[in-house]
Amino acid sequence: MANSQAVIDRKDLDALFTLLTEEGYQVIGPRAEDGAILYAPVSGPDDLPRGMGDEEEGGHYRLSNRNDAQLFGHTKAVQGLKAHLYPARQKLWSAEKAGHGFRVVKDSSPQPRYAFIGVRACELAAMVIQDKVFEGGPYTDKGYAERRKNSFIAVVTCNHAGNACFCASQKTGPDVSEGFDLKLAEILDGSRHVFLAEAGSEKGRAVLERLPKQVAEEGDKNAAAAQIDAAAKGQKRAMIAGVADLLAANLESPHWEDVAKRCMSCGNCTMVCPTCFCSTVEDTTDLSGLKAERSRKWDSCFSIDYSYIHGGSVRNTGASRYRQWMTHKLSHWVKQFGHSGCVGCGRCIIWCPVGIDITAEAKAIGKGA
Amino acid sequence: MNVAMQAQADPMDIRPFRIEKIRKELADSFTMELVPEGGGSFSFKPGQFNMLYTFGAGEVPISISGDPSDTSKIVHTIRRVGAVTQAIGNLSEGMAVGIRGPFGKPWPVEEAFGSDLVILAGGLGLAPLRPAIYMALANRHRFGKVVLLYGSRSPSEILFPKELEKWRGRFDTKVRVTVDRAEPGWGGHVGVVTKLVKGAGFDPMHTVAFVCGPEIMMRYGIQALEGAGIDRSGIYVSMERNMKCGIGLCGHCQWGAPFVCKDGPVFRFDEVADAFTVREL
Amino acid sequence: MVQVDNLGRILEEHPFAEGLDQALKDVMIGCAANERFEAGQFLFREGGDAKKFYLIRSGVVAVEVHAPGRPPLMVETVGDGGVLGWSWLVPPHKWAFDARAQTLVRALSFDATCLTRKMESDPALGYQVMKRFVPVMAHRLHAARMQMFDLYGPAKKG
Amino acid sequence: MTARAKPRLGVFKFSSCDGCQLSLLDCELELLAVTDAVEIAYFLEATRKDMKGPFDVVLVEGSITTPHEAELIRQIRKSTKALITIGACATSGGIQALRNFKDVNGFLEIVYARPDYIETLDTSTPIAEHVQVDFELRGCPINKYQLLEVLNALLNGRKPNIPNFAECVECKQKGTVCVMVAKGMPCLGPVTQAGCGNLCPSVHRGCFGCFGPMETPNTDALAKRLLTELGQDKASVMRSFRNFNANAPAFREESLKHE
Amino acid sequence: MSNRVIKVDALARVEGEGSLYVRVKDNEIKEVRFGIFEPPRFFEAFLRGRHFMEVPDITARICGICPIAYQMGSIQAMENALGIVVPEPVRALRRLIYCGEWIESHALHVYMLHAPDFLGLPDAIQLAKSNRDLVQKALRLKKIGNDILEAIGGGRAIHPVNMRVGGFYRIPKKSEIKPLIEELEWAIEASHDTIRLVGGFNFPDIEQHYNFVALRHESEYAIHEGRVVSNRGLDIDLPQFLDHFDEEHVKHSNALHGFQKPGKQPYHTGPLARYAINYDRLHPEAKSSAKEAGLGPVVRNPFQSIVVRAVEILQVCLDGLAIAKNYVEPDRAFIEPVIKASTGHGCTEAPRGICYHRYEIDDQGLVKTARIMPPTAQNQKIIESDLFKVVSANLALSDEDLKWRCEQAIRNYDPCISCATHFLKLTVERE
Repeated sequence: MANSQAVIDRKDLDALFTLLTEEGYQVIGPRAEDGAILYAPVSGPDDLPRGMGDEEEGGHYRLSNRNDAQLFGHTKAVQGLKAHLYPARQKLWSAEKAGHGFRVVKDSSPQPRYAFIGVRACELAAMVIQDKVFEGGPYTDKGYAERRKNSFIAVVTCNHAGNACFCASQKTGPDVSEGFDLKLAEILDGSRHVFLAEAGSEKGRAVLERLPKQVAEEGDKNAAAAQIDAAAKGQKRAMIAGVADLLAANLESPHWEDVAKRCMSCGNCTMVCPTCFCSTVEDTTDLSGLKAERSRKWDSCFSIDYSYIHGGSVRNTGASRYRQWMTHKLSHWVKQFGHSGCVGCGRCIIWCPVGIDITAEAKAIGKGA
Repeated sequence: MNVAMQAQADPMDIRPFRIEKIRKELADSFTMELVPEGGGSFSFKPGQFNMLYTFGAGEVPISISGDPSDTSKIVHTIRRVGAVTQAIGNLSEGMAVGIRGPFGKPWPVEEAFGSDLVILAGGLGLAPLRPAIYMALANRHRFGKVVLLYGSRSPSEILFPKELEKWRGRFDTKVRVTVDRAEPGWGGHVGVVTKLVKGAGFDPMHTVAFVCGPEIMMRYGIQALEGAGIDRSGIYVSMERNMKCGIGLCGHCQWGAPFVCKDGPVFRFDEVADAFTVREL
Repeated sequence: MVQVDNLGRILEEHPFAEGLDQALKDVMIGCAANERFEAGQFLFREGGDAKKFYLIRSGVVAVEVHAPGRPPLMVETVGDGGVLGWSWLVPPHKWAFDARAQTLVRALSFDATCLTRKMESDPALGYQVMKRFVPVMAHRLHAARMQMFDLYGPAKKG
Repeated sequence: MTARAKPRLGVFKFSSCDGCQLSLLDCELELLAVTDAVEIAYFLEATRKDMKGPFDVVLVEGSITTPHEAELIRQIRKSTKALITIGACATSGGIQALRNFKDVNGFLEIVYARPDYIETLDTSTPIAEHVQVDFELRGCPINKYQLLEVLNALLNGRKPNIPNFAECVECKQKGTVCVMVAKGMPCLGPVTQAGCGNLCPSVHRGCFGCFGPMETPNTDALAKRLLTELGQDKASVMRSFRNFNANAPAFREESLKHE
Repeated sequence: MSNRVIKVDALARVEGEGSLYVRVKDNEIKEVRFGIFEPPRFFEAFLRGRHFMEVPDITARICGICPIAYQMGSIQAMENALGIVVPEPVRALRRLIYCGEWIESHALHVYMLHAPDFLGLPDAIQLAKSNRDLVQKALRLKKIGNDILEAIGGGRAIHPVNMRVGGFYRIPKKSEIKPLIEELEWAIEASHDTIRLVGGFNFPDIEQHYNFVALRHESEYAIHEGRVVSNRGLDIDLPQFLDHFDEEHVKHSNALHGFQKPGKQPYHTGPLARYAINYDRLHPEAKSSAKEAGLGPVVRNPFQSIVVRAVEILQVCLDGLAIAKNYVEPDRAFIEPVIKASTGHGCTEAPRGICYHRYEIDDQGLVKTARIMPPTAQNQKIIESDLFKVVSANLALSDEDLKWRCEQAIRNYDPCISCATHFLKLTVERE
């Protein structure tokens, strides 16, 4: 059942920001900063990366000039929504010494209410995956659950593919059918600059209702569909089929050693991966020894400490750490959560300082098998 | 108020327990009895573990070594191997520790009713098995043979020697203890624990085995059990990996697909057999 | 020959003889003797000529090694149904350890010179005996390696 | 709970710039809490009080470059329960370890009119090459918050939260855009230990390795990238690894490959 | 009276490792030595062959107390060599970060290293026991210096990472500078209090007629730029520096001693020199505060250097505040240097005095020769002459008191031994 679609004019886009701000959201959207597209607070369309595109390759990224007026002409931000919904550091509680024992005070500071604008299909898919990790099992990450519940997701569909994109092969994009509050497609045709909008939830419907809009015409719908089509067809990379079983059957492949020669175990791939959720807890004290605190921090399976059990680490070689990351992402994840942990965004390829390509490594493992 | 129920409320919250009793076990290990601060009870299943927190120093996963039928206290047997267990070891009776738990999959004691039960333990691995032994002995009539095979490095490093002696004294339970090395005066077996399997007198076709000890000991222990004719599906092991959250959210304890903290620590061997031989998994 | 009959029965009961032809058993019995050791008595000493091996019927034998300045170290015990001693098979045919009875030990001993001669002339017997000794040696090696691993301690600090 | 007995702290300096021990005095907001928690028994930069050991904790800054220093550090080791080295000089030999790659006599002649007056060793070496060290805190200079963390952990009997992974992790946690990928700048981040607070990439320049090699530095992979996509010549790559932690084994070996 | 030896093997509350040796025979001073056993670190040698862009980060490591002096000295020398003149906003930002280094270093010295001498205490920790508020205030003042260093220097005060040849790697945002304003306003008040406090100390009655050498700027109280000027008529531009100043390597003193040519005259650099030479450039508020503390336009008592330092803290807080308030983000962070074979000079006023750099680079931008003259090396001769005078005037004191007084005479200079790259091990000759 298709939701009713409407068209919002570019000059009326301000209203969306105003409305979300009025609703108490902190609006987060793409911004061009420090030579890249970042998700950061935005106060209106003027803060968006107008006319900016991005070049991407293995270990290479540059902002580029599109010479047009598109606000969402880039492919994706450096980080997905993870940094906001699952911040790199989160305080859990503090404790004070009391008599022979101690008293724990939970961190009860309210979680932020974010409205994300410009979310890509892969980023949305990654969020849904993290939902499953943090909320789908017997135990829930309370902080995540609250931030997630508080958030408003406005997707903007892709109109072209980046060089590192392979969402089509992972079936996480470029089209978006659910999980959003609002879906927008940016249509720029000569001087006509509009957004085809569709609500995906009650929250979204309520917002869309209050925005200035016109009825969507077939031409707009076709244009939006053509964009998605172009974004799918333009993808130069693809994950090989059957990768989950392939990797599971090749835990002892000599190719892991080959990757290890190039891999620096720097952890960049895990940090930019929008689904990577590994964390550690850090217990700290003050100098007097009377106060203690616990925080949760992002961790990486590329660190030695990650697999430390009394006396030593389980994964000492670079090969075993890369294998852990890749097999978890592409294979074990399926057993754990029912689907792949990879959304095909290609961030791990772009932000790997030496350009290691997960799709190419998967293929190589396949060949070696 | 059942404290274990509370654990489900927010599994990251810690609850204070008071150290009621500390008993030195071996040169580097000790047993603590903990009671909930402010009263209450604590129930768990054999093989489960708690995240044990000591103020400021941090948290470690420690399996529960007490009697599951006693809900008034938690018993942990701890070896001093890192900063946190050292810090816990430096606490004295009357002081507090924090508990999150119980977590993890237990030994399937009840599923083993009707079979022979073989418990194969090495070193400190006897501690996580003790609750299962208590439970099995409390339900002794529901089992065929009950055999406890235990290996340790030397006679002075045998954990729970008095209880082993007591169990050995039971007419319905076979207890065999071996050490790697001994000096004259030791009247028991010398040699690795796997040697005890042969001739332990269980019916391999109707036996469930629980194995716990260092990973390398378990690998060879399992070989011996399989050699004696027990099917993989009848063998259970308790695994150890780095656990930070205890609830499958932090990722550290992954061992292939399973999270040791929530899919384990107790696994049925046939389900994890392949993983056992993969290096650095 | 009452004695042989007796020994034959004893051999029959020992796991070593499982699956062995009666004819071969009879040949073996020709080299066997019944022995008894009081607790504390040595079955053999390191460096001594290995002219026998033992099938333990009952009791426990401790295999020990001694080093100056410290008490002897038990590296293994061999109990009921066990096979003790394989040095007779391997040049230079000297015992590598001490074997001391920890309890009263009853054993069937076999004369190596006698048995070796029979094995040389009867390859079938030779094969059967070797077939039984190779696993004993393999298990012993395996066990010795595992002891070296120090299976039970916490991992060494890296 | 009874008050903890105040541990006695000594701060010693060998060949160095003084910056790492200054880091302790730079903990302005925490300094009085530190002096409440420990008794500063020897700290020449801060006090005239010259109490002899034994110490509970000694912080050592600087590398060993003279025979006298080599002797002194042995004495200090004997007088303390815990010895913590602070900074690149103490943990790897520091910038002055550049002499290790050259003939020290040549250096003497460049700087001193009368080299014969000077008593110095051929090498600048880390403290751990001379005595057993309980904890090494990296950095040129160290991060003062890490210093507090180590003191704090020691006082509270816990493991210091000092990661050994790559600077990249810190970079990404902070949300800094990778200068190597997005700007094509040479950066040692992937092979350098985290902990500085992600300084250089935050000011749009590549990491130059103040914190020394990370736990498993694949310098070979990085050097290849620097020489190819990033357009560096051999001499630049050699110099990149030959800085404040030039004598740290991984960096030393890599720099030698590009001599 | 027979032999009397005053000896301090390891001087406290100075930066780096120094010693003191005085031998008196029959009330006659036979030997006075301010020794330094900081081992040599060979900076000039290993700077050879380094790329000029790497030099500022390396020279910073000469000294952890005044890294800005070493970074800025080398940066300006390189810019001088390559003909780069940075635009005014960048220049202002440089002055501001240098103000930060002065505040940090002077507050450290005044309160934590020097004041305890006048209060008869071993250290500021003891001072905190009797007057915690005062020490807290001092620490906050010091912290403001570090806050400036961190805000501009890229997040760390010791060996900051943001200064480069041609400007800065990254321009601090206005929002990053703004919080400094309020802090500096507080610091100005605190500096007034500091001047009042240290102005009230008791000073030994000693006057020295120094050959003062300092930078002098046409309009500012010179910090990071100026001509080299002395109170005896010298007035030169940097390239002439080595025509007038040099260092010598003397065995029994075991250190490179700076001197002015001809005749190897000792000279005094540092707060007293700056104050005397730039008195007319002092901010009126600083000038009147100095006056209130009893200082004239020239201070000749080395023990009063603590008061002059306090006045200088006020001066740089006032300077810094003005810069912070008027801060506009420069259009671009740096000017891209164009490499050519050349020679350049740089000289700034480190908190302890002038710090001179000279580099020769080749057409690849690699350093051919480097020469660095740190302030403490230049002051060595003067410190010894002060010691001579102090000992002569205080022979009546007990050994212990005389020793302490001598230490103070050294601490008057806030000697930064670590940065004296040329300094050597002192071999003490014993009677």
